[in-house]
Amino acid sequence: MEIFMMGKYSAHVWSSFGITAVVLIICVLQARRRHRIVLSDLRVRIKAMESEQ
Amino acid sequence: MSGQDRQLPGLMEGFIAIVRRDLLLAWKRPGDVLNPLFFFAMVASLFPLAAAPSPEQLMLNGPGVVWVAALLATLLSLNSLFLSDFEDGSLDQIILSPQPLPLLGLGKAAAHWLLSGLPLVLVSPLIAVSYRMPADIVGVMMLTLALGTVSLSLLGAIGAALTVGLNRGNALLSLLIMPLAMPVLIFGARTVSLAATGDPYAAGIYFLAAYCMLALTLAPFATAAALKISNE
Amino acid sequence: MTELLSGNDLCLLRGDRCLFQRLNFALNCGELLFVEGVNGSGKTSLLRGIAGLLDFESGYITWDGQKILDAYQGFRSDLVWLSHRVGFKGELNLLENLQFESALRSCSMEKTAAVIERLSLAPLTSLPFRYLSAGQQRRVALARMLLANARLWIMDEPFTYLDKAGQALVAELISEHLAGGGLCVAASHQAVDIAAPTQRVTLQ
Amino acid sequence: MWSFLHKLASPPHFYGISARMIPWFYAAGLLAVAYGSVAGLFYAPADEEMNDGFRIIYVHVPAAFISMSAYMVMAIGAGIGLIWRMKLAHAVAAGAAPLGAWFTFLALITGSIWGRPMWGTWWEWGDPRLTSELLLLFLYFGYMALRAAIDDTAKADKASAVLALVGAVNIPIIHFSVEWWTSLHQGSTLLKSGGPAMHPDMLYPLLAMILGFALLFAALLLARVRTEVLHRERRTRWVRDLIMPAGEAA
Repeated sequence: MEIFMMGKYSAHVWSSFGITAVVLIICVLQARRRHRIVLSDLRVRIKAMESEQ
Repeated sequence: MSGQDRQLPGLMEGFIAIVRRDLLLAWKRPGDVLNPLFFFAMVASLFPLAAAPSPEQLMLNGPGVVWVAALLATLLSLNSLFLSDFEDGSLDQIILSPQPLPLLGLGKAAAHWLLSGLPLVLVSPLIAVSYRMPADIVGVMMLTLALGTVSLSLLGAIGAALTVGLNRGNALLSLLIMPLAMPVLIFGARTVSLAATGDPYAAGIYFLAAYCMLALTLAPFATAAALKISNE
Repeated sequence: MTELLSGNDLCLLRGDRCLFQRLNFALNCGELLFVEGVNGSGKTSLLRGIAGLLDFESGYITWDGQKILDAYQGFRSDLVWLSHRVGFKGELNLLENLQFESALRSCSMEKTAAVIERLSLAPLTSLPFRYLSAGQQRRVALARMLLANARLWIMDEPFTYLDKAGQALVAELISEHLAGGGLCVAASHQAVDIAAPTQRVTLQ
Repeated sequence: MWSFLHKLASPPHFYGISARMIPWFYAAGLLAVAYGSVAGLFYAPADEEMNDGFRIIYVHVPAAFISMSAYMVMAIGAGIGLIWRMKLAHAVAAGAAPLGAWFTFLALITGSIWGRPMWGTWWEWGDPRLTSELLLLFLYFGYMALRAAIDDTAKADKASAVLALVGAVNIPIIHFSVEWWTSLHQGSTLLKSGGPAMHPDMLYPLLAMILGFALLFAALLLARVRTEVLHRERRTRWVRDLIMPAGEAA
């Protein structure tokens, strides 16, 4: 286990890496979610346009 | 009605006309000029009342407070720079005139400086005296404020042009322009406090002058582009 | 003989709606382009596009054979624009406003007295502009058109706020302008007859 | 090569091509980050001053690098969009902004964690890099606020493009003025940020991490740009066919 102990700054090192991972994951999820929202809005809009004609 | 023989007005004619018109408008409605000045004086007097600093603290922090107050007062008066022209349709006429739009944008920024920047510089000695600043420091402060407010007017004109058509523009204008105005604020305030502690401060003045020249050459083109986009 | 003003398959969108597409027109000296359609059908947007205030989704406008985006300076010196908003400052009086106009574009200021007389604005010259009635303000905008030596008049709803006499005056001014070799692009939801070769564009 | 770029520039092709490129970017990025992290955390020699604490630079420096290059991507996209009126370029600028903001935020957090042991506080105005990162974050917020304030997409693109270009001109100036300011304040607390003076074993993981971050940024950017393109092309036929394949007609 000793290898994981980063000396007295282990909290700092692991928190930084942890925050980085969290931010990257948030970016990925955010991009996916936004894409899904735009797709569903488009589907609704095109259906509305289709039924209108 | 042949189109060729007519004589187009010169460039300076257009520039002077727009500055003269804005000064005339401000003359007829003095509120627009005085409000930022009162705001500047009030913000500058808030600090001593709120922080109740000792005399040296006041003298040391004075320049920073005066500069922040000047920046806020300028931002306050920038919101309505193009607003009245946008609402009564003169912006259409200005954009569709043969005069180059960047030059007219520069004219508007120059008029704004004359109406808000210059008065700030003239009023600032009163604030400096109330902060017990020695006379030579007041001179340095007025010089940095003069150069700084020109850059702020030019940068602010871009922000005003970008946000003129938006109904929630005023907070947005400050959010856009403040990061861009940071170098001017940093150099302005630091130069005065350097002068206050007797260190050499020429570098800051040179930088402010250089930034002023950069803004003078580039900002009008950005203002013109922003005006065309907002006025679509 | 190339035409002076032409629009080539113009297309414009507003939000999700397509206002018009593949719209063409060609205008020559002495001709009137009349754009009609109900309110909100995109008349104003088309006129703003022709004047160059607005970018079309696709298509382009040419003046004197050149795209207006390339020869912008020359085009604007031949153009004068009248829109819903009159474009004068409320605090300034008539003369101060027209003085400012003459610094923006080439105006024959010596004709000022005659124009003011013709548009019956004589008593109003010293009043601040905002004290004038809507009809009078429209007449001052017409004064700008008459004073500017511009071959192309672009007028959005020229007949609003005007009484019968005012509307007749506008029609007369347009015909005179066209007779003198000028061009005019006018948009209105009211039908109007002007004695001049007219092309019509109808927008839904 | 030119035909590929030309094809990439047309939205429908871009939409298809980018879908295939994104997984590769993700894979390569994760690989590089994995190597960089493992090598950086466990195999790189400890730093004399902060011994293991310095390993935070393997996250802080790449994040700061991406935050700056994201703004450059935004400014280039804005410039191309304004000059050649290309919707795709505006879409790239629109996609890059939030990502840049996230990476700037990341650089700020890791920077303050890294500086904590040395300064005793979480924030040190004297440090030039952290202060200019903070101003960069404000620039991003300003850009995104302007974009959000304008409803019409085309108008928002052009207006924010002007702001991005003005911002890009100002970034070096902001950086210089903060450097000048902090050199007056006190020059001693400069965080040693690596560079050639570093021991090779320290340097390679850092380069790998920067490459990894860049690849991940590219993947995330492409994903966002695809959404922006889809939104901007919502009226076109190819989007309609994409959304509603013939069989599923309304």
